[in-house]
Amino acid sequence: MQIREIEEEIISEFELFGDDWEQKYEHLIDLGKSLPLIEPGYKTDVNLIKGCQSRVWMHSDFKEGKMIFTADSDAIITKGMVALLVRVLSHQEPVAIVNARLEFIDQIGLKEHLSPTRANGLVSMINRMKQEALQHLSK
Amino acid sequence: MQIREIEEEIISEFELFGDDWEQKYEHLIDLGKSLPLIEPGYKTDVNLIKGCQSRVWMHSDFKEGKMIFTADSDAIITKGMVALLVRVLSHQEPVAIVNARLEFIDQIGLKEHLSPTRANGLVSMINRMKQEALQHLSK
Amino acid sequence: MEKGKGNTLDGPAIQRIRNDFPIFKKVINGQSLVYFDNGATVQKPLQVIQAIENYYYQSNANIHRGVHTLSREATELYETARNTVAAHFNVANPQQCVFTSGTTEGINLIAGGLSKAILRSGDEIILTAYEHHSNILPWQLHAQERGLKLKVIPLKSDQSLDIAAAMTLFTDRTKVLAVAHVSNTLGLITDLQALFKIAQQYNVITVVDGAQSSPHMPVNLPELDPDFFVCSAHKMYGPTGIGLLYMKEKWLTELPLFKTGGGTIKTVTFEHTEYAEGALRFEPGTPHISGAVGFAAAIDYMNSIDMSAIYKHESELVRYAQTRLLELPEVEVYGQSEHKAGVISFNVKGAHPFDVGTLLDKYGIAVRTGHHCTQPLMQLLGVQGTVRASFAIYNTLEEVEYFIEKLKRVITLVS
Amino acid sequence: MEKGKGNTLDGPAIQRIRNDFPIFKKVINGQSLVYFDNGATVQKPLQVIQAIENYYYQSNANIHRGVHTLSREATELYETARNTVAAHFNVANPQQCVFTSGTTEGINLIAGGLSKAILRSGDEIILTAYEHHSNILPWQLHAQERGLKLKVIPLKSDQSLDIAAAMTLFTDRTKVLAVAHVSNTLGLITDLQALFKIAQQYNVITVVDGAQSSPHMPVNLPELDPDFFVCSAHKMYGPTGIGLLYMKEKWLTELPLFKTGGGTIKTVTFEHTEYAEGALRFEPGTPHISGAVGFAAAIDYMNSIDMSAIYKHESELVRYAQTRLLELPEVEVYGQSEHKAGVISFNVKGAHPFDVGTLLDKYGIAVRTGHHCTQPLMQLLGVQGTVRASFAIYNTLEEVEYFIEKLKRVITLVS
Ligand SMILES: Cc1ncc(COP(=O)(O)O)c(C=O)c1O
Ligand SMILES: Cc1ncc(COP(=O)(O)O)c(C=O)c1O
Repeated sequence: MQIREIEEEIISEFELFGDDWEQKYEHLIDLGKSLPLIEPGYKTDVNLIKGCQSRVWMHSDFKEGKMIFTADSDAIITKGMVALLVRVLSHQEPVAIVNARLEFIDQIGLKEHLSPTRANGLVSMINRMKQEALQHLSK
Repeated sequence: MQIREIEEEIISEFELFGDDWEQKYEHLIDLGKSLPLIEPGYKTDVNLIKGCQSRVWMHSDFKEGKMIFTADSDAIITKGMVALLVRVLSHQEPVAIVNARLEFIDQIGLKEHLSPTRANGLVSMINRMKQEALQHLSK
Repeated sequence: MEKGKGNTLDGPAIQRIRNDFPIFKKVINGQSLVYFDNGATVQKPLQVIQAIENYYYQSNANIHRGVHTLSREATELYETARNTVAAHFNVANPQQCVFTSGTTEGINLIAGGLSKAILRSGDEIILTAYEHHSNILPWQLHAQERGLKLKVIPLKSDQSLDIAAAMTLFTDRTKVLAVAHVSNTLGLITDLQALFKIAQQYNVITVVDGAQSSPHMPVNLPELDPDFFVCSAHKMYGPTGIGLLYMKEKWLTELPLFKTGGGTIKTVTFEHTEYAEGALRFEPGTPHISGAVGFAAAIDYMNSIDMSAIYKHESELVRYAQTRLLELPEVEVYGQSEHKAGVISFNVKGAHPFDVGTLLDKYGIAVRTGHHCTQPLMQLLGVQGTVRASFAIYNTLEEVEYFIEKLKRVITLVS
Repeated sequence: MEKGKGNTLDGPAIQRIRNDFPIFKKVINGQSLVYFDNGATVQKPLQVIQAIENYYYQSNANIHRGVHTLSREATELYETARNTVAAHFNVANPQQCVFTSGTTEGINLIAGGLSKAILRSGDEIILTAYEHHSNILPWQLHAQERGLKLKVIPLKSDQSLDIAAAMTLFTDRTKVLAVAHVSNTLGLITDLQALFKIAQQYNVITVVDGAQSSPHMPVNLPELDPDFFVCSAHKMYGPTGIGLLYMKEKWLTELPLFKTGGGTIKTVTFEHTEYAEGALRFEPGTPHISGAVGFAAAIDYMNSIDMSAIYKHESELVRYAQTRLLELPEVEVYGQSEHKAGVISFNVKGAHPFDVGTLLDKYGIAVRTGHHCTQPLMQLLGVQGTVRASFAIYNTLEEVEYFIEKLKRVITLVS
C-alpha cells in the first residue's frame, strides 16, 4: 500500500471513536502494545533517540528498494505513535518517505504529540527516519 | 533663634510664591548663590558627601556648645537646599540638631529633594550633620 | 480516610482566592484546569498582574541617578519592593536582599563569587542527594576549574536526609554546605537546624536553596541564619525573571563579584573601578524593575492570606493526596515523610510517568513528569522519572479527589 | 532653521502611535509628559503590556519538559518569541539567539566565557573611549584576574571615533574587539565596517553592544557579521529583565559556560554533566518567559512601524534638536556628527547638568543627566556629566520645540 492509503486507513480507524479521546488513546495504547518488538540487539545507544522524557529506539534496513523500520519506546503512548509511524513508513520507498507529510497525525487529532517542543522524541524520530531514507535515495 | 522658629521664617518666605514653582526655584537658586563660601581648605575628600550627581562638601565646628556648619555644592539647586539646611541647623545645640525633623522642607514643597533615592546627596548630608552633632552630645 | 478539612481553608475562602486567578477561567481539553504543577511555577493573581501593568502604565523609567519625576517614582517602587521582600523574610537591612533573575542565577552568583577568592583547590562542598540541578551544576562547574570536591549527603531508605551520615562528611576542608530547604521532587523539608549545627562547628558557609520553601511556608531568615538564601518570584505567585539573593551583611563587602556592569559603581576609569556599597554592587545593568514591583505585590498577596495558613492548607492537601495514593496498590509514593511542603512524587508501577502525565492532561490535570531537574535523585531511586503533583493555595481537596478518581482511570488505561 | 518635516512621521501617524502608549496620559508637575529619556529605557505600547498580561491570563506555565497543555503552550510562546527575535535581526538559525536578562548580562556571559578558555595572560581587548560601563567592567574584571590588557580607541576632536588610531592598536595579541554600535552618551554611530576590516586581519573576536542601535535603526546581523551582538528589550519597547545574546553558530558549542543550572542539560550525575545543544545551553534556570513574549510583541510593534521609518523620524528629531541647541550660545553640544542615532548630549555652560535636569523636569520634560554610565568619556570631555535628550518613535518636533523654549527659560534661571 502507498503511504497515503495507509494514512487513510488509519484515519477511518480513528474516526470510529469520534470525539472520545479515551477510546482513541486506548486504541493508541493497544497499537503500542502490539508493535512487534525491535530486536534487542538494535536497542543500542546509536539507535536511541532521546526525547527529554520518553526514549525511542529506531532501526532501519534497506531491502529491495524499500526501507524497513523497527522501533520501540519506553512510554506506551509514545510507542503507540511509533507504531503508527512504522505502519505508515516501513516498507516504503525512500523517496516516498522523504516526501511524506504525515498529515494523518493531525487528522486523527494527535498533532500535539508532534509539536517540536514535545518531550517525547517523536519529531526527532521522524527526522531520523527521513534522514535514513535520504541516504538511500541516491543509491 | 530656635530651629522651629527659623523653619517658620522660611515657610513664610516661601508662602509668598504660592504655587509658582518658578519663583520658588528662583529664590532657592538665589539662596544658593548667597551661601557664604566654605573655606577652600575644607573642600576636602573627607568633607565630600557624594551623591550620584551633585556633590556636597560640609564642615562642622563646635563652639560654645553649638554646632557651626559651613557647606557648598557644585549644583546650584542643591546649594540652595544646602543653604536652607545650614540656616536652620547651624548655631544650634547638638541635641536640637539630632532631634530636628526638618518638616519645613515638606511644607515649602521641596520634599522631592530629600527622597532617599535622590541623586543629590542631601539625605547623606543631613545624616552627616546629625552624626557630627551626635558626637558632641555626650561631651 | 478522613478529609481533615480542619486544616484546609474553607470553601468560600478558597473561592475568593481562586477568583483572584484569571487563568482558572481556562478550559483544558474541555475540562476546567486542575493545576498541580506549582512546583514548576505557580499561577499569578490579578493583584500581581495589575501591579506590573500599573508600573508600565504609570511609572516606567530607568531607576537610579535619574533626576526626573518618573525615574524617581520607578526608583522608589524598586527600592520599596526591596523593603517588602526584606520585611517578608524578617531581614532588618534591605540591602542584604539582592534582586537576581531567579534561584539559579543566585546560586551562580554565590558559587562564582566564592570560587574566585574563598574556595581553594582541595576544598569541599557538601550537597544533598536530592539537590536540583541548579544547586549542583554551578558548584560542579567551579569544582572542575578550581579542583574542589563535591560531597553528597545520602538519603535513608525512606528518602529522608541521613543526618547521621552527614555528620561524617564534614572535615576541615569543608567550606560550603549548599542544600535545598525543601526538595522539589520529594517535598521533604530539610532539617536545616541539625545540618547548620554541624556546619557551624566546621565554620562552613551555608547556602540555602529556598526555591521550594519560600512559596509554601513562613521563612524567617535571621532565625534560620544561613550565609546565603535564594528563591524565585515565579514560584511565589510573582512574575518570571526575578528572584532574591539574600546574604549575611558581611558578604555584601566580602563576596567577590561574579558579574559586573553599569549601575554598580562609584567611579570608573579604564584602569580601575571603585564599586558601590550594598545590594547595587550585585545588580549590574538595568534591573528587572517591573519584576521587582510584581514580586513585592506577590509577597503582599501571600501575606494577605498568611504564610502559616498557606502551609497548613497545602500540607493538608499533600497529606490527603498521599493517603489516597497509598490506597492504590499500583502506585508507589516517594519520600513518604509527614514533614513535607506542597509536593508529592509518585509512579504508577510499570507505567512511564510520561504516559501518566499525558493522560492526566487529557482530564485537564496538569502535573509534572520526568526527572524534575534532579537526575542524581532519579538514579538513586532507580527510576527514569516520577509524576509530581505540587500544590498551591488555590488548590482544593475536591481537586485532589478528582485527580485520584482520574488517576484510577489512567491506571486502567495504561495497564 | 528648517523643520524638515519631510523625514518625520506625519501628525496623524504620530498621534496613532502615541495613543498606543498609555503613559502619555500621565501629567507631570501639571504638565503633560515629554519623555526624552529613551536612551535609559523607552515607554511600552499597549500591545506589549497586553501580550504580557495575556501570557499570565492564559498560558502561564514553566516551559520545556512539561507534558501538560499549558506547559506546551508556554514553551511554544517562548520558542516563537525566539523565532521572532531571530527573524527581526535576519538570523537564520534561531538557536543563535540566546535570551538573557539584558545587555549587561550578555556581555558578562561573553567576557566570562571567553576568559575561561580562550583568553590568555597578555591578550589584548580593544574597546572605544565611549563605551558604557557595562561594556568595560566585565572585561576589566576578567582582565585583572587573567592578566589581560584593555586598549582604548581614542576619539577625534569632534568626539567621533579615531579609526586611524584604532588601526595602530591592533597587534597579534589582540583577541577581542568590543564596541558600542551607537554611543549611548553621544549618539554617534560606530563605523563597524571599518573596525571589523582591521579586526578580521588580526583574527579578532568581535563583540557589538547593540543596546543603543537596536531601538533606533535596522540591524542585519549576518550582514554586520559580528561574533557576538547583545541588546536589551526594555530599550526596544519591550519589558524589563530580558535581552538578546546573539552568537555565531560556532560559539554555540565553543563558548565556555559562564553560568549553569537546571534546563541546560542532557544528563547529570554529581561527577559529570552532559550539556544540551543550542540556545538552551546558555539559559540556565526558569527563563523570563513573560519577558520573552513581551520582547517578541515589542519587535512586532517596531516592525509594524518599520525600522527605517523609525530611524528617519528619530534622526530628524536629533538633527532638529541639534540645530536649535547650536543656536544657543550658552549651550555646548557633544559629538556633533551627522551620523547619529536617537541621542543628543549637551551642557549649559557654567551650569551643573543636575540643575538643568531638575528644572526641565518641572516643565514635565524628562531628560537624563549625569555620566550616563560612561565615566571614562566624561573624563575625556572634562565634564562631571551632561544633559542627554534621547528620542523614540513617539516623540515629535513640537516636543523638541517645547523643550528648546523651556531650556531657554532654564538658562535664565540658572545664570
Ligand atoms: C550602550 C549601552 N550599553 C549597555 C547598556 C546596558 O544595558 P542594560 O542596562 O539593559 O543591561 C546600555 C544601557 O544602559 C547602553 O546604552
Ligand atoms: C529546589 C529548586 N532549586 C532551584 C530551582 C531553580 O529555580 P529557577 O528555575 O527559578 O532558577 C528550582 C525550580 O525549578 C527548585 O525547585
